[in-house]
Amino acid sequence: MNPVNYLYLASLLFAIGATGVLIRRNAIVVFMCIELMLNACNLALVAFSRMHGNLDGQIIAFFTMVVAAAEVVVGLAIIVSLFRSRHSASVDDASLMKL
Amino acid sequence: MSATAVHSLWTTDGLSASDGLWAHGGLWAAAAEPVAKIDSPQIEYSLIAPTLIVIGAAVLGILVEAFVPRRSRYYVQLFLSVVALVSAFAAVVALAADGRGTTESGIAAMGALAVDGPALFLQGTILLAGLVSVFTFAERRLDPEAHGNRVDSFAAQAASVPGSESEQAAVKAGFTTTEVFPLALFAIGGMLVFPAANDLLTLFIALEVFSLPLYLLCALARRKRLMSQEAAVKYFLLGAFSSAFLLFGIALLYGYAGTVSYAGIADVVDGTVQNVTPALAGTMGNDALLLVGAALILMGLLFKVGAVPFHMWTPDVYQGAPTPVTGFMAAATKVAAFGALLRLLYVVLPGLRWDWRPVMWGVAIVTMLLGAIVAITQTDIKRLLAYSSIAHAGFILAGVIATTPDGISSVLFYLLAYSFVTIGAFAVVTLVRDAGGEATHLSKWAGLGRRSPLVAAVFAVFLLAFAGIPLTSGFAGKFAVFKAAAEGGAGALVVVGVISSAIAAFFYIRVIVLMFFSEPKPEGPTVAVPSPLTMTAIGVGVAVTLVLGLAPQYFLDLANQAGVFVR
Amino acid sequence: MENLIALLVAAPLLGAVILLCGGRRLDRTGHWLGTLLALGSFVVAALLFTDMLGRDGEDRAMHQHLFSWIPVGGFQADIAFQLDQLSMTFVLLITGVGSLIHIYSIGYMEHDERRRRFFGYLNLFLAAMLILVIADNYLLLYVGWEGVGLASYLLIGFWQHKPSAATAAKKAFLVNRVGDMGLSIAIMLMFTTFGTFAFGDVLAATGETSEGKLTAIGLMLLLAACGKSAQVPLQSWLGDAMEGPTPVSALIHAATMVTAGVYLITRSGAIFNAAPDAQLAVVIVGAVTLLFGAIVGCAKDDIKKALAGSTMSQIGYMVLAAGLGPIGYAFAIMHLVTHGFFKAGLFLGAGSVMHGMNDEVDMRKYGGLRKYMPVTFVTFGLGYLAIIGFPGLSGFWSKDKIIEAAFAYGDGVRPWIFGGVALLGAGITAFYMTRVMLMTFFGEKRWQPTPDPHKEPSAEPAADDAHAGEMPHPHESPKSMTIPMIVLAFGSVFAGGLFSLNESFVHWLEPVTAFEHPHPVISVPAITASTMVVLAIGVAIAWFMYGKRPVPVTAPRGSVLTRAARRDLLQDDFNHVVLVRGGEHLTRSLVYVDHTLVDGVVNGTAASFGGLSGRMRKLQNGFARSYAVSMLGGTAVLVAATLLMRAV
Amino acid sequence: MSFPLLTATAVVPAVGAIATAAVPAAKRTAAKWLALFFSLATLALAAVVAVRFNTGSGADRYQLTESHSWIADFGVRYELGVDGIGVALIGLTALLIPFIIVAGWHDADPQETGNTRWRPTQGFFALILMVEAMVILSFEATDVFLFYILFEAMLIPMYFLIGGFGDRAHSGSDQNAAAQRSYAAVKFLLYNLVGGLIMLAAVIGLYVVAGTFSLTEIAEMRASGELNMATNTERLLFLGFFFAFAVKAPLWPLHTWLPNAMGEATAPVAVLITAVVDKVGTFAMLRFCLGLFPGASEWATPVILVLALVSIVYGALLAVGQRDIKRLVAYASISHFGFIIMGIFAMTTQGQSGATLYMVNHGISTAALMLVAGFLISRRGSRLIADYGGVQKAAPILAGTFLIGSLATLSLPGLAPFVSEFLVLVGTFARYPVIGIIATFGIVLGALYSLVLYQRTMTGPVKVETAKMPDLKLRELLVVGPLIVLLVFLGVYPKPLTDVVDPAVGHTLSDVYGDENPDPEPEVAAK
Repeated sequence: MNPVNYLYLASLLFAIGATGVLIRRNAIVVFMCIELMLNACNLALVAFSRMHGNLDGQIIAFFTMVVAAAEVVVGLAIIVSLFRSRHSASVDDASLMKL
Repeated sequence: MSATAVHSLWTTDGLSASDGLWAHGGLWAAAAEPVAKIDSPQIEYSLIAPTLIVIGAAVLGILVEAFVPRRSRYYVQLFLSVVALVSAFAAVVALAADGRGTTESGIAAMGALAVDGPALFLQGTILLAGLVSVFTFAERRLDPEAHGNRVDSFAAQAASVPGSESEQAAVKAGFTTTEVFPLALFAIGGMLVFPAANDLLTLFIALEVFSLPLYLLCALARRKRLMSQEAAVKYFLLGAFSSAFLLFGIALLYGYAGTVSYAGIADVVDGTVQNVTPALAGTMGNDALLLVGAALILMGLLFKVGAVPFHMWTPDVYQGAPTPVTGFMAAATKVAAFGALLRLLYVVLPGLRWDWRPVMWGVAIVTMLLGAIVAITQTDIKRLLAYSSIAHAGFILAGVIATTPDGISSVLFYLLAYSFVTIGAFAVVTLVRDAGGEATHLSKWAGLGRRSPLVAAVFAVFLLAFAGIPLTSGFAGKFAVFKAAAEGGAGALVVVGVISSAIAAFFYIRVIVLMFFSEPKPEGPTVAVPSPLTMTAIGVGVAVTLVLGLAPQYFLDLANQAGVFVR
Repeated sequence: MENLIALLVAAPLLGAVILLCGGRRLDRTGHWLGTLLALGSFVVAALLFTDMLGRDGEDRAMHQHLFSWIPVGGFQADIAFQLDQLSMTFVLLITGVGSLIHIYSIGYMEHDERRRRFFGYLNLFLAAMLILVIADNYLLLYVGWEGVGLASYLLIGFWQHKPSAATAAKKAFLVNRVGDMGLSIAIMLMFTTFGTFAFGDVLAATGETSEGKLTAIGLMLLLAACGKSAQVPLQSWLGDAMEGPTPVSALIHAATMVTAGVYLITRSGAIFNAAPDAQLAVVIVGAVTLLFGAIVGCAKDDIKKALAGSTMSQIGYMVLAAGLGPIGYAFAIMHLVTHGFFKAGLFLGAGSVMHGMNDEVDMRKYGGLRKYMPVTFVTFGLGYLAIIGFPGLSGFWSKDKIIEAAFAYGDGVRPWIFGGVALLGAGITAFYMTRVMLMTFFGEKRWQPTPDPHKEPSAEPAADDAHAGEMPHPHESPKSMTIPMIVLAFGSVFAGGLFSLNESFVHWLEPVTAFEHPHPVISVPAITASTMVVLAIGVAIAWFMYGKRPVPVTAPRGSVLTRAARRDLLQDDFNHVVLVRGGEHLTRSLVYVDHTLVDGVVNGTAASFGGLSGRMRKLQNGFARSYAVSMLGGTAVLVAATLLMRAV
Repeated sequence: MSFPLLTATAVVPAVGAIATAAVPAAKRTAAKWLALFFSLATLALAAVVAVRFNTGSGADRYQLTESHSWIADFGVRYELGVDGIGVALIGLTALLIPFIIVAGWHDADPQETGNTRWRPTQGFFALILMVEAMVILSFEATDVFLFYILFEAMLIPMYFLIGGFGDRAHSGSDQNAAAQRSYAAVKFLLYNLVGGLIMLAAVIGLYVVAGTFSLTEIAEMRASGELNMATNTERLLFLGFFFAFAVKAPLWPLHTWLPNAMGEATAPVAVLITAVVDKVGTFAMLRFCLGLFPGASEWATPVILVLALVSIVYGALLAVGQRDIKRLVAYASISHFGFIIMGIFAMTTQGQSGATLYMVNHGISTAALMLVAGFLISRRGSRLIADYGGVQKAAPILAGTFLIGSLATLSLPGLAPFVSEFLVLVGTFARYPVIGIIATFGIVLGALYSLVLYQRTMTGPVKVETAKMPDLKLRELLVVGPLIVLLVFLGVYPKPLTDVVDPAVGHTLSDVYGDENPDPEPEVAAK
């Protein structure tokens, strides 16, 4: 299969993730959409790694997973504490500060 | 300046150290033959000592949290942090004295980090800013004592729900979130790496390493917890969102060049690359990969510096975060992010400058103007400073655009000047308090000059420095940046910069008017008398502001010497 | 001897400084000091005069260079004096009449608490006037020129608490300033044309430039003269200037300062001689003013204003004469001197009358005063005869010569027009002066009780709240007042004859002003005869109107011309409507423009930034997702722009 | 190395400022005397500068020079030197400050007592001395950057002086006094800051073109033809500089900050603004606009002259229309600044000498008028002209000094301003006759506003409020008296001043015209 197709797929996934961030209210879902974007990146990296015949892309993909995991730790902690204070995980509810 | 001490981590062809390595396509060339021998990676520990010290101290700090009794944690953590930052700074100075920033600059840790002038200069700046910020973190005299315990700006127990019984219990028990110190150290560690990162992976990791602790720190305010948490959520989601873009940009650039090393990409971009594999030949022809990738990486960095239109997190996060954290973020993050941006543009993408310069022109202009204009109508001092930081990001971008050695050194100088003013200003904000904690609404600052002339005067000095009035560091920095921009052919940018400076002056002056010429309100805020920690922070801010304003030559020399990137 | 010249100025200047800075200590003695210094200046003048007489006509000019004043590049102004025959004439007139009026004022101002200051101002005036006439360059002349303006301003407005006096003072200064503009421009023109503005250099070099330039300079000098000498169109201030104390009117607004314009034109004779167009303008101005002043003088009931009109008219004669060129200069100056005597005498007489009548100025409320104030009557009467040109008295000698010269001006219709005007003026002069004489000293008493000053401020409130509501008790004035009047009356009677003896005055001035005998279009005896006829007619008409018939206490409505003349021929109304009202509108609208437009643009810019800011901050709506939209949009733009750059 | 005299003239007031500011709150009077002492010491030093200054024909253009490296990276040196124009203006500044201090002796006495941390008096006098230091140094700077820094930095103390120590008198406006005052202060600062920032762009541009900020070096480069400045660049840079100076000076239509600032500030501070600080603007036009960009200056002359002319007439007309005494003086100053700028750009010896003299004389005359006006206002508590009348009856000395101030403002011959005004007019007329003639109308309008002011306040029936008005006190007399003496002296004998100024003007004009005679030759050759 043409390696470019992987790239298209990655872009599509990335776009889906980005759209999700924009349209979903629930912080958890938004966060998962971001994870989706990261995974789209991983796909692209791995595809390019294969194209170029070196391992750099794959290594980065591993790092990305670790980073994503770390983000989950931090992100969930924050989201959960917000949820406990507000009894809502809606991103839109968190709009005290504006203008 | 070619890479001299570069070793590959996973080599397959037995080449251990070769300039030709880059031609093969990167750090981790694909394994084609059975492994004969594994070379251990070569890490120049002395060269990356500053980072190691800080990160090591941060890890130690975690252990302290685990094993040291609650009572003494604060002192141990503070001591540890200060020692770590000071010794890291000493290490930076030692490296600089070794000529690592000038003649001996080079690449360390298998090409992952650059040890050159800008890196050392910015690391030094970040460490000093971090040190001063840690002082403000450690301040425990501003709030009245709660149940006989001194309290700082951070929540007693981050996990407890605001206003709940568990929170009250935590307060009563005298809990304090001493985790902020290791968190800050982690963030500083990441920031040290960020401007020194010499490949895209290190860049990404460094970004995450300093961002994640900051997200947490934002959520830890003792007062106004809801706003604090909201700031953290916004910062986190948007930060993660932007880093996804950055990562996608990295992927595309990697796809284009087949390598993530800065020098390697630059070679491909410039077309000076040798040994073009067929795959590389195919992707090299695809400029879209390069351009889109570069644009996405730029976007990730512009988010961190708070450039328009990626600035929207700034006011909310600056307002909601605990003020010491805001000061730290505003100063250190900006330094680190601009360092990374500089390196990216000057090392990786100089071949593309005819593409990115116009775009950055646009960003700089919009950033300067929007920051200045929107700030006019702000009513909260922290938000006002946030917009001011946006405008300043625009000014610094003007220097970045110069694409001359002067451009680099002027940005370095500006960052040094700006970071101390910022920390100082936010430190002053922590002093002005009423029953609800910090009195950040501007109307409460009315007549401050009558009640506390000294505090008001100090704040006025910072504001004047922000406004770029001569004899303050702000002026020297602005002049350096604008001069570089003008010499780099961006005269129009200078004019826009000057206009937005004028607009910006309006709101700085508005605050001064308010402090000095308005009648004090009867139920106005009080000015807390801080401990020597905050006093030091403010004092250092004032001193740097005036020294850099009156006799900036030494620091300009320093920035000039440091103004060359290794490649 | 030449070193004494500066002393002329120094004495009164010293007096002014001492009196004005000395404080209350000098209240008792100040007036004596002022008078002494004025007399001292007169003595110096007399010494210089005798010295001058001892020399030949051509060598009489004396010079004294004090110091370099403004040396800037080619612009070299010096403080230097030149005392020639022309200046000497003025110096004697100024110090002489000035001293007399100082003496007169001792009595006249006796009850005024600010007498010391009054004498200070008088001394200041003398100093400035002397600078004016002995300066050796136009710029220093300008100093004196403005200096007398200042003194005039201070003295007209001496009774500052009266709004009318303050306004009149301001008006006088302002109108004079318009004239001063002319003098400034003239000096600038001289500097650019000749590279200098010293009398000697400029007047010697008139042949080396174009007539156009000289005409321009001449017209500018004429403008200056019009301002200072109250000539049409800048005459309007003189009538109002009568708000000042009467000695001031006598000294400044009759005898000396107002004649400065004549001095200027005569001094600049060389320029005018080479610029016939400018001369014509001078003549026209003189002729018009001559009639204008005379007509105004006919209608005024205020004795001082009537005299002021007369002054205007007489100076018109002088200006007319000065415009005639070498045939007229000497006569202009001669009339100036004789006029100085009789007009000062008339004013002092008027002051004496007012002094006796509780400061009443309305002639309709006088009548029959000759019995009560005999000295005043006689001296005033002699002055009256002199001014109408009664044969043998001073005015006859000087005015007749001017009429003759006017009939000798140019060719074609010019001599007829200007000669005719001068002749007509003599008739009107006779009319209005007779009217003044009759209304004041003859007829029945029409005295009225003094009005309450608090209700209707009278013109001269001096020391007199005590007189409110009382009938006046006319009495002769004290010696200090009558003696100067008598001295001046002598001058009025004999000066003209003395000057005309062997044409001594003409010869005296000839080295300075040059002289040509006029050749009138009709014979001299015919002119003299017709002057006598016109004079007689004027007197007769006046006698019919005011001597034979009783004078009503309230003025009848009168003809259109009378009413117009009472209002200074509507010139003030014109000024009021066009200049004052127009100016007010202009400034008011400019204030508005400054506030709304000039300031408004800036404030508007600031406000629009504020508005923009207010709108832009709404973008920051607090929703993280919309921030993400902005970031995504920004990224899209960034990517698109980068790609676009490559495409372009 | 010789004694750094020029630095000392600036350091002494700066040290004085710090010392004054450090005086404890209770020792208010001591602070005043301290400030006065330092200002007098500065005056003495300025006198030494004037004496040491060589006016001989072969003397250097810039004398008493000092030069030290400062910010090498920006090409900036700490370079000082004075020419005659500088000497005159340093003298003016050093002279006026003691009077300003004495006149403002009680202006900053605190209204509230008990607040031991609030030390307005100390601040007031310290700020004045600070301004003095900066102004003097700016007259001495021969480095463009150094000048620029001072030009901008002096805004800050001025700003606090205007906004922090306002006139407490009633101004006839409904707005609350504090709001008006801070509006005035902000307006002052923003106008000047905008001007300064635009100049900053030009300063940077100059560096890009010339590579140095030193006036002397640039002059040498120009002389040797090394300076490679395109015509359009030169014009743009000129405009950048000129704009800032035109705001400061101020020139129509950039003038509207001045009436507000002068109206709201106390009278001594108003004097400081218009008599001292604004002179930096006109001074800089002479030294920097003409010195750095002679070609562009000539190019812009017609427009500038017209603007100056508009200023003259417009300022005077608006002065007539004012209801507030201090605003009236402010508009009169605008008119006078029009004369100064006209004299500078007439580019003749007389014009520029006149303009320089005008700066000095306007300083003294405005100081005299404004300070007396301040004394008057402090007695009645109102700035409205309509609230006065008949003052001369109650306070004849006050009225007399006020009259002399007014007469100086209308440039009466015999008083100093006449000399300068006439020189400006002659200088302008020589090259631009029409403009010269129109400007002459200014002398009529000048008389109008001066005398209207005097008439409405001092003459007329005595008002109840003014009937018991005390006359000038000794302190006030000590302020006004010397100024009046000076006005008379410089009006009668301005030669010491012209001797100092003329060579400097010659140098400035030779920047523009080279060795040609700058003045139009008279038609008839002098004998």
